[in-house]
This record gives sequence, structure tokens and C-alpha cells, in this order.
Amino acid sequence: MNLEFTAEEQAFRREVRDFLATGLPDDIRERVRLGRRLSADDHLRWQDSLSVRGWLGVNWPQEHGGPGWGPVERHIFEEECAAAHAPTIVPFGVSMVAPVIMKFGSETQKRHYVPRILSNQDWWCQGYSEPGAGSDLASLRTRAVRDGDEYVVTGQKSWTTLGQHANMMFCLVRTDPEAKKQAGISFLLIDMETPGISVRPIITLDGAHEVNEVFLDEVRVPVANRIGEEGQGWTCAKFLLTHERTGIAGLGHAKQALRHLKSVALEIQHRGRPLLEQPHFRQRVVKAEIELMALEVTHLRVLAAARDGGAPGAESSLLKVRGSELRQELSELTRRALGPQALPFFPDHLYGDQELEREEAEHAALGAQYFNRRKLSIYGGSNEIQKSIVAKTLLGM
Amino acid sequence: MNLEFTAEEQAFRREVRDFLATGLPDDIRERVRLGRRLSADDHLRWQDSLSVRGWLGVNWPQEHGGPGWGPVERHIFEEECAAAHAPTIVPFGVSMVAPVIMKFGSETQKRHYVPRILSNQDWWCQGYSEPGAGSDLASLRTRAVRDGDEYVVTGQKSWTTLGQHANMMFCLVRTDPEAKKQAGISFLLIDMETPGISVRPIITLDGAHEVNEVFLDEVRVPVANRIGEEGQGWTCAKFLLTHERTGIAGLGHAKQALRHLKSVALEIQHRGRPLLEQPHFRQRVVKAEIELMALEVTHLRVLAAARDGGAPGAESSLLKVRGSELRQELSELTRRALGPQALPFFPDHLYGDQELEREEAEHAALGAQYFNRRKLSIYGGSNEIQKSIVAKTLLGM
Amino acid sequence: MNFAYSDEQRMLADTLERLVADQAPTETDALHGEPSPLWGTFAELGLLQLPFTEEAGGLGGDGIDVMIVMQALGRGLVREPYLAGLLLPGTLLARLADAPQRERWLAPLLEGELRLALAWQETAARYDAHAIATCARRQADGWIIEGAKQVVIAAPSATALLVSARVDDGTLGVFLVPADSPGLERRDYPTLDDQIASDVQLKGVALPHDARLGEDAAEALAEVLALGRAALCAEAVGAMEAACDQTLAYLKERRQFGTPLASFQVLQHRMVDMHLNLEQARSMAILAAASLERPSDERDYRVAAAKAYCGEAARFVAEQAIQLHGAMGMTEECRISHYARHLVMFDHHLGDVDHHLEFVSEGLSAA
Amino acid sequence: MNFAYSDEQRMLADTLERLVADQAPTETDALHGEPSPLWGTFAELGLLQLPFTEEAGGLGGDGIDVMIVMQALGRGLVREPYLAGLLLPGTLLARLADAPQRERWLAPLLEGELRLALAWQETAARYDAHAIATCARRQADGWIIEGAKQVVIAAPSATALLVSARVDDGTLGVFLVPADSPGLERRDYPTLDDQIASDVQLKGVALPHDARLGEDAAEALAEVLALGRAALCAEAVGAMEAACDQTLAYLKERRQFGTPLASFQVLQHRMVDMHLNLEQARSMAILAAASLERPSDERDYRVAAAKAYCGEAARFVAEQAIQLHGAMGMTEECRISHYARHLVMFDHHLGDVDHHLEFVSEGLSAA
Repeated sequence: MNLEFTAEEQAFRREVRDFLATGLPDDIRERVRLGRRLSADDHLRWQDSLSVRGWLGVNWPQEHGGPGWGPVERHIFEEECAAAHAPTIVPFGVSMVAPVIMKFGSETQKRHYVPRILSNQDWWCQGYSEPGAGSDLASLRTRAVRDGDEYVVTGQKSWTTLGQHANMMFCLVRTDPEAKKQAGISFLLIDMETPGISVRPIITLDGAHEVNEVFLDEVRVPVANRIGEEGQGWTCAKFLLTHERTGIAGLGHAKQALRHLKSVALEIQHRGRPLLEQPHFRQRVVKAEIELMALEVTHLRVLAAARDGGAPGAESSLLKVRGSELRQELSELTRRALGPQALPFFPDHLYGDQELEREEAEHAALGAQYFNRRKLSIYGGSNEIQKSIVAKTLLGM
Repeated sequence: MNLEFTAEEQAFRREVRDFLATGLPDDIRERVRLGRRLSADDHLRWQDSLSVRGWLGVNWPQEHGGPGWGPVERHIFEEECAAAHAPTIVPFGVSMVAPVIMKFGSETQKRHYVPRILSNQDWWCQGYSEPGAGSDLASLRTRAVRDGDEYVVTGQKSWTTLGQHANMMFCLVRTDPEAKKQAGISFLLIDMETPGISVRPIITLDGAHEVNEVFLDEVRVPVANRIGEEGQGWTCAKFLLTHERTGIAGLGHAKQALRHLKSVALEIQHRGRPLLEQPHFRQRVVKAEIELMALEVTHLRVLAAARDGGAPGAESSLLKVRGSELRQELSELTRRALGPQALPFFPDHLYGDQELEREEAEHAALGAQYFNRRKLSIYGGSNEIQKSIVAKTLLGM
Repeated sequence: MNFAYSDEQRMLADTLERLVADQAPTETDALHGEPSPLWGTFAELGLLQLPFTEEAGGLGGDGIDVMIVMQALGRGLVREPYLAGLLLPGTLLARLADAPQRERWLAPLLEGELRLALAWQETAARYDAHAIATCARRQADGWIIEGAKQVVIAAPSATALLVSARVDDGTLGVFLVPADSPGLERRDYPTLDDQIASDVQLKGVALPHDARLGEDAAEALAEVLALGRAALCAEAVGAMEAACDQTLAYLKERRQFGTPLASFQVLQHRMVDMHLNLEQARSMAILAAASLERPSDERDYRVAAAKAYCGEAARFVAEQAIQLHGAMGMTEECRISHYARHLVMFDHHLGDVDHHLEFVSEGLSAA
Repeated sequence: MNFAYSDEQRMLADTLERLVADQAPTETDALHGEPSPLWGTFAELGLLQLPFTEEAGGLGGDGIDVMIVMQALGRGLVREPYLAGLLLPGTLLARLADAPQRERWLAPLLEGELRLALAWQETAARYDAHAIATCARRQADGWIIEGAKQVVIAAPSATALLVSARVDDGTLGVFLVPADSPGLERRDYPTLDDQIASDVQLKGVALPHDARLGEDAAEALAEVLALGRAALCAEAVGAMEAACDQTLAYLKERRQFGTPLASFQVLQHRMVDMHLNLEQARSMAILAAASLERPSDERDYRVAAAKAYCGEAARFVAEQAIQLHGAMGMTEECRISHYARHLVMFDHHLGDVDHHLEFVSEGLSAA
């Protein structure tokens, strides 16, 4: 038994770190560091940089232009990216629709879409959730009626992250209203420019515009844009949901958040000494540090199993639960560290171009971030859903 | 709005305190203080003392020989008793079967049993729970078959507290096996001397013998010993379960446990200073103190409502949940305060007459008490059951 | 021992309940300028006079009366600066001011003609009202104030600020500083809980002799902060009530996997935990409100305990309310998110859980 | 990075699993006298030699090997003093003793012919191994030891005790004190977790020169306590596994209100929380075991973190195991209660959560 990374893995980590030092534009790094929103262009500049380096398709096999990394390399890459304040790769194209197309798409579809994803030509968004459906994905009501070579799609999708920038959406639609829940669902690729589509922003409680509602009103989609057979949509969706969940603990982000918390708590003064020295505050930091140590080893155990061919199943639910709890605790401590300074709210700075004084900017995002992090225990299957999954699959309850 | 006790109530408190100073035998007070088991005789000496004072039937109306106290007086009495290390009154006769007999019994039954309870002539135990039934009381299987003027009772009761001292048991039995769950149950009074009854001790994880199993093998019980009509047993049981739950938070015990914790943590040294000054230990004591403040006000709110004619319903479930959590936390802190000294286990001292050196005796019970207190969230309807009751009755879920 | 409202208090509570139910959420933008129409209604109903002694021109309301008002405002999420613009500066003024100062500032405040704000916090002092660096130097013709105050709630709508400063004789002074004083610079911003506030620079602000309110203000400030903390607890209890009600209603209405969310046992018990926190917090808010007339050490001990307790409870309720609303709870358009922001940021006003636990810890009785 | 057992480790684990499964619970009474037959089996299987270097007559097992053994013993709730009677005193002896001392004590220990115990704790020092009052005075003809040690696990079955004492030159000494030494008084008792222990008085115990093991023993003792803590974590993980398994089986088998307890969502999620704690504790036990060869500051930091983490996790699992078993979990006859006692009292061996959190806090990196 051995908890160390191999010499090759350590060399790879240095390689990633070297790349990040030059390949990540400074202005983007700074916006991420300060918790400010990135423009579409910011995302694209970073992803282009990755694309040129051959590192955009992190979970792709080499034959499709991916780097052919295993789970350990992907973990190292994610951890270094988080430490360097790199933006998260927008996952909807690269990590989500691409594997589905590779697995279920026709040759024509593969040849068309996959290279466009790798070169950032298309910005994909996800049309899965619907208003009122929550974690019950299979209850979707958006319907697609066949009309010659086209489907006529009508319905409403919700929680569409960064949909405001997207030109393409992959979408679950009901093609057979008679079939039972999971059956009768198909997987369509929809051009966002098609008439009948409108996008409405949803502002979240931290003031951010990350998610959207997408309205589809008799949108005509070529049948050729269907992935797989009619009624096979649920298979695609399940493949996508179970695919690549090793990063789910958000370990790199948690590590970065802990470093950040410590730096804030060192700087903020309490009774003339750094807040980090206040016994009770320090105790919570210590507990978070220990939880993170445990989470990291658990994460490595899952990674090693995945590397050796095991399929991380319910364990990834455990990682998601503890990872989200830890990141929420860190965001709570960081907010609390600020004291009264957590109250000011500067949306025009966080989500726009208003500049603040240096010191103010350093803290401006931290209050809102606490609220933003509440999503970690909700999205991608709430922690309650995760626990029910574990109870059922791992414990047989 | 006013949180103070009235002058009369404060005078009553002094009266109780004065009585306890003389009416509670010193050896009993000392055994309770040290957490040692009381003999049957210890219980009886204390209850005789109360009986003489006219204070045994704490929840009885005056016409039956009770003191006629309201909920506030009962609360004050319980709080002072806990503070003075008085034994808890064994509830099965005084607080449980007596009100049922007064409410549902015949005149003959009342005239026979009620005075015997008030004079400690009978020691009652409870025959409710059965092995494997848990909180699902209505699933009981002990059956009583009518044979002339007698029932022939066969079955098994469990968790019968202090049954080893009892000469009488009140018992739920199934008199109609055809009727649905709650129907077909009757309430019988059984003489423990009747042939066919055997009592087996259950030793709990703290090494104590508090509870028993009672086996009934064709035990012949006169029909005259039935309370109420045949099949009316569930009504009696429900009356008993909902009757008198204001003491359920264990507030007096919690207060006493907090005082005790502080005295232990003042005496135990950590790095040359009292443990109570260690910041993290102190913080947990502080939080317990604040929780107790809140619990006390909530308790007073419920008492005031009860005094003014309101029926404490689901609120008592809330009090039970928080009260048991708090008392468990206090027992955890006290055990933890001892450090390595929590490990030694002296059953012959705690449950027998073995004497220890003064200092050792002071701490001897505290480790075992932590384990004993685990029952607080289990018995009388587990905290999970309590929460389901609140969800249903108070929140309409 | 009596937890029932008096007849007058019952009427007050009913009036406020109706008022708040009819009230649309206050827009942050609207808080900047002149007092809003709602403030006028407050004045008409006597709410602005309620918490002041009759001798100070008020109605002589006590801690419980303030609790009733704040609880209703919290329940309705009314963001008018009743606490920051009236209660804190007003009671401090009433406690310290002489007759001319009262006439000039207190009377119009109680009429609703102006609002004030209390500038007591400083960056390095965190939540400590005494460890302040702002100083007041006595001059021949009055005072010079030098320093900076942070997160002065309701300052943008205040005609004048009450500024705490260390006086050169070592006492704590409170000074009435008109908002348009030369050398006073305000940086205004909204807060995460939909209020408005300012950071205030005081660069050699010159004031007349009579700008100082009373002499050493330490005890008066402690008394006013205790009142403010008790009031905040009551407001949080009102907001927790609303958050619990809304969450319960949502669970009953919303269906998933074919059944109402309210039928899931885990969510039932979570809802019970929220309710438990609410009821315990309510008890502490009552205790705080009822302790304001007690000797200062007892008062401050209980108020600190209440503020710490309510801080934890409010955060628990807020976080669970969001979680149980699922993604809906994350959106601006769902009202629960505003309650959640209010309940979480409650802890950043007048001292957080840690601050108050530290205070209780220092005063903990060993017996 | 590799978390798989080697082939030898796999065999060891399998052997132990079978051994432990066949084993009846050890009676506390049986722990007093001569080593039990099971101890003989340990000797036959090489378990007594396993954790010692080959140079010391052992099999050269590492931290992971010890983890495998302790985890199995924890899982089977085997109360033989493998840790207290062999591992702690034996590795300290091996680290410090010279050849004659080894021959006299270590060789028979590894053969299973005798057992030892480590007397390091004192009442006033709580869990601190260094702040001790027991002292050793150098005499012309040897040593005089004066002091008292508390809760020396396995002392009643030990032929000799290894006693830590402050030497008059200020160094920390460890002395080999035969159990029958004049002036050594033992008070024996069972412990709440079904072990045996003693409080030991040392009243002018006279020892020969060669009773001292090595010179300053501070670093050696730290090393051995780190090993002991890692071993305890592994034992707790084994016990948590068993407690989780038994609780899950109980929930599946036991019916209430007409359905299995396992169908109640609240109990499902609680069971998941137990499982989560188990898996995280397992990770920390692995980390501790794998860190024993690291530089001492890194080793001690990680071991303290692991001991603190496992302490919380073990208590959570124990309390929930009792709770989910309902009244059954409160009884001696239900095996879960023994696991629960073991898991709760785990925290009182070699330093509790608070002790170790304090250590981690002192070493916390600010970056």
C-alpha cells in the first residue's frame, strides 16, 4: 500500500503547472481568483489555449483528439487548475454531449460535432431539467412530434447553465407520449438559432446570471439531429449521468477554498491578532483541514480503483455528499471571517466591469459565494437523492 | 409578558427545598448523587417520606389524596428534587396506573388500589412492551383467553422497569384475536405472585439491572381485575401515554447534570489549569448552557399554556427531543472530562455495596452514565417517532 | 409567569400583521432617498413613537412591544430601517441628549420627518464597540472628529449620523454629525440582505460643542446595543416563521416521483428540526426582550446568549429552507431566497455567534 | 499510489478473518491470568512477531500489517491485549533495549511466554506523555522510582511494566519494573470497554542500573505512541465495520408498523451517514498507518488528525448503532452494545479528540 504519486505522475503535475503558468491568461486568472464572472470570450480564450495544448478533451480517448488521460491524471489536472485559478472547462460540450455522441452517434454526427467541440466552435448547453421536475428527470414533458423529416418540439427547459452563450443544446424530449416514463424519450441536438427558441435569464440568490429557462415553441429539429434511435434517449441520459464522476468531490476546489480561507483569516484581525489564532475559529479550520485530509484519501482510493478498472459507483455519491458539505462549510467560514465586511454587495463588480479598490475587491465575492455554494448540495442530484442512491445500491436497503 | 415565578410559586419552592433538607434521608441523597443504584427499600423510604408529607401523588387531584398541584408546582417540585439528589418517584403506580384507575376503574377498584398506591403498599410495574414490538405498541401478542371469571394470560412482556421489585403489574393483553390491531386489547391488573409468572433480568450496556422480561404462562387473572370494558385497553393506554407529559424535557435533571459537569470540569486539570478553562471544552459547556436556557423558556411556555388550560400536545415531543439531546450531550461532556479516568468500571460499587475511596467514588458512575443516557432518545417513543408525531400533528405532513 | 400578550399588545400584533401582509417587498433602491410612504404609515400608527419613553415624547413601549414590531417586520421581510434608522440612534439620542438636542433631532425623528443612523463599527474592531480608533479632539470652538466607520446601516437615508469616538480624556463619546458635514465622506452600497449601508470617512470633521451627546456614553451604548440585539432576534424569529411556513407549504404542494415532497420522511424530520430551531429561538428572543430592564451584566449575558442562539438557528433554518426548495430556493424570484439572505446575514449585524459566545464564555458561571 | 494489499497481506487478512469469525467473545475475567489459548494461536500464526524488525527477532511487518491485524481484532471485538500487552511495550523495548534486556524480555514476549504493559499516563497529565510527575532518582546501586500511573491497560496480566519517569538529569526515562517489585502496588479493575487495567503506585521502587532502557526515551516514546494510535484507529475501523454490518442486518430483519425498519427513509439516510463515517475513518486509518515511517513532525500531525477523526466517527457510529437498534441496543446480551462501548471508549485511549485536535491546531500550516 502506498499513498504517493508515482514519479511519472509527479512529473505530469509539474508539466500541468508549467503550462498553467503561461497558458492561462493573467486577466482570467485574476477574475477567477476574485470570484468575478467570466465573459463568454474569457471562457473561449482559456479553452482555446487548452485546445492548442491538446488538453481540452480531458476525458476523451486519444483517437478523438483527447489526451488519453486516466483518472489519476485527470485528478491532477483538475487539482492544479483549481490551484491556479483556472476557469472550470464548460462541461456541456466537452464532458457531456461529446461522450454521448462518440458512444451513440452516427459516423456523420461524430465527424461533424466532435471536432467542432474540440475547437470551441460550438458552445453547448443542456436541455434536461424542466420546471417542476427537480431530481425526477424522467417526468419530463417537453414533447417532440414527428413531421416528415423533422420533429416539432414544444416545451420548457430550466436551469440551463450558461445557455445565454450557447449556439447548440442537447435536449431530452418525449417522442412517445403513450410510453411509460423512461421509455418514449429521445435525445435531440438543437440549434439555438432555430425559430421558436427563447432564453430567459434566472437570477440566483447571489445575484448571478448563470442559469436560464429555455422556451421551445414549435421548434423544428431535423430528425438527423437525433442521437441513437427514437426512444433511446433515456439510455443516453443514463450513460451521461454515470459517466465520469470522479471529479465530483470537488477536491481541488475544496483545497483552494481552504487555502483561501486561511489567507483571509490570517489577514483579518480579531482583538489585535489574526482571526486564524482565535481558538474557536481556528478549531473549525482545523476540523475542515482534517475532513479534507480524509476526503482526499477516500478520493485517491476511488481513483486508484477506477484506474485499475473498477467502476466508481455509489462511492462517488459519498464523495459528492462529503465534498459538498465541506465546501459549504469552507464558504461559511470564509463569509464569517469577514465580520461586518461580509454585508456589502457589489453586483456590478462581480458580474460586470465595475472596479473596486484592491482590498475591497479581495473580499467582494466572499459573501455572495457562500450563497452560491448552496447549490453544491442541490444540483446534480441533491444530497438527499445521493443518500437514497447509496442506501439502495450499496446497502441494499 | 413576564418570565418570573409569582411570589406564591417562589414561596412554594422554598417550602419544597425546606422539606428536602430534612425529608430526604442523607444516605439516599448520597447514593443518588454518586449515581449508585437504590435498593427497593431506599425507594420506599423516600416515597414514604413523601407520602407522609402528602406529596406522593404529585399529579393527583386533592379528592384522591393528591396535593392538587398545577403544572407549575409540579415543575418546581421536580426541579428541586433533581437539585437535591432525590430519587425519581417510581412512576408506575403513582403517575401511571393510578390515573387510569381513577378515570376508568370501578368504585371497588378505586377504593382498593388508590389508597394502597398512596401508602406504598403496592409496587407496580408496567406490562406494555413486548419483545420485537419496539415503538409499535399496538402489535402486541400477549393473549388473554376468558375462562369463566378468569382470563388465562400467556405471553411475554419486556423492558419492565424495576419489575424485580413489583408485586403488581398493569398489563395490555389481547382479548380478541380477531379484532384489528388496536381493538381487542384489554387492560388487566395482575398480581405478580400468581403462578405462571417469571421475571428475568435484562442487564443494560451500563451493567445495570433496571429492566426485566416478564414471562406469563397460563396466568389466571380474575376478570374483576380488568379496568374498563373488554376491548377498551387501547383507550386506557392512550390516556396514560398522553397524560402528564410536561416533565418530559427532564429540565431539572438537565440543570443538575450541567452543574455536575461544571464541578467536574473545574476539578479536573488540563495543562495545569481547570479543564473548564480549556477553550474548546468551555465552548461546548457554553453551548449546552445556552441550549438549556432556551429549553427552560420553551418549557415554561408549555407549562404556562398547560396552567391556563391548554393541552400540551406535539410541543411535548419537541421538548423530549431537545431535552434528551441536551442530556446526552451533557453526559458525553462529563465522560469526556474524565479523560483516562472514564475507563475504570466498578459495577460492584455502582450496583452493590462495594465502597470506593472518596475521589474515586465521585467519578465512578460517570462513564457508565453516558451509556445509560442513551436510553433517553429511545424510550417513551424514540426521537424518530417523536419527530414523526410532530410532522403529522403539528405540521400536517 | 405569563407569556400572553396584553390586550394592547394583541392589537399591535394584529395591526402589524395586516400591515405587513398587504405590503409589497421594499425595493433596495427605494431605501436611499426620502422616507417612503410606509414610513409615513409607521408614523401614523405610532410605531415610531412606540419604543421611546413618554418623557422623551414616545409611547413608553417596552422590550416586548419592540419584539412584537420587529417580529412582524421580519415576518414580512420589511426592509425599512426601523432598527438602524430609528431604534438604535433614537434610543441612544433619547438616553444621552439634552433638551435642545432632543428638540432638534429626536422630535422630528419620532414624527418621521427625518432618519438617523448609528456609526459604531470599525474594520479593525470587528464587532467590538469599544476598541475603536476614531477619535474626537476638543478644540476651542468645538470638536474635530477623525476616523472611519464601516457598514453603517441606513446611513444613505440618514440626515445625521451618531458617531462613536474615543475622546481625548479617554471616555467614549457619541457625536451628532450632520450628513452634509464637510469632511464626512460616504461610500454607499446595497447589502446582501437588501438593506443599504455606507462606509464613512471622517476627515477632520469640525463640530460645535453641543454635538457631543452627554458625557461618557459607554453604558448608554451598551444598553442600546442590547436593545438592538434583542430586536434583531425578534426580527429573525419573524423571518424564520415565514421561512418555515413557506417551506412547509412548498413541500406539501410540490410533487416528485409521483408523491408530494411532504410525504418523504427525511424531509418531514428536517422540517421538524427547522420548527424546533424556530421555537427555541423564539424562547431566546422572548428571554432577551424580557431581560432589557435587568441589571446590565445579567441583561448583556442573556442578550448575548440569545443573539448567539438565534444566529445558529437562523442559519440552520435558512440553509434548510434553500435546500428543501431545491433549485427553486436558489433563485431571486422565489421569495425564500430573500428570507434566507436575511437570516444568514442576521449574524453579521451587531455581533455574530462567535462574538457573543465569547461574551457568554467570559461571563459563564462556574456553579 | 496503490491501496491494494500485497499477496502476503491478503493472506494475513484472510487468516485473521477466519480466526476472528470462529472466536467467542473474550471474557474480561479471562484476561487477568496467564495468556489465553488464543494468545498461543497468535504466537503460532506469527502475529506476536509480526510488528517487530527482523533484527529484533520479528517478521519486519510495517504499519499496514499492523493495521490489518488490528482491524481484524476490532472487527471480531477480540479483547486480547495485542496492543497494550505486546505492541506498545514491545516496540518501545525493541527501540530502546540493549542485547541483554532484549534477551531477557523481548524474546519471551515475542514467543508469547509473557506479556508486558506500558505505564505512561498520570492523573494530572491527562493524555500528555511528557508532563509527568513520576521521577527516577539515580542511586549508587541503581534507581529509585517514585510516583503513580493511572489506567495502565493490561497491567494485571503483565510480568513487568515499562514505566516512564522523569530522570533527575531532566531526560525522560523508561524503566523495566517487574510486577512483583517491592513498593509496586496495583489496583486492578475492568474497564468499560471490557479490558482490564490497573492504577499503579510506585513507592520507592528500587531497581538495578540496567532497569533503564536506553537513554532519553522521549522520541522513542513518541514513535511508539504514534504506532499505538494508528493501531487503535485501525481497530476502531474494524469495530465500526462490524457495527455497521450488524445495524444494517438488524434494520433489514426487524419489522415495525408492518414494514422492515430498513424501508424508513430516515433510517436509510442515517445508515448512509454511518457508512460515510466508516469510509472516511478508514481513509484516515490508512493515512496514519502509511505515515509511521515519515519524519516525526509529519507522522505525528497525520496520526493526531487520524485519531481525532476516528474518535468522532467511532462515537457517531456507536451512538447511531445503539439508537437504530432501539431498546435492544441498550442490552448487554445484544452484541452491538459491546461494540458501542468499545467505539466510545476508543477516545479515552492514547488521547481523545480534544487532545489531538489541539495537537493538529498547534501544527496547522497557515498556507
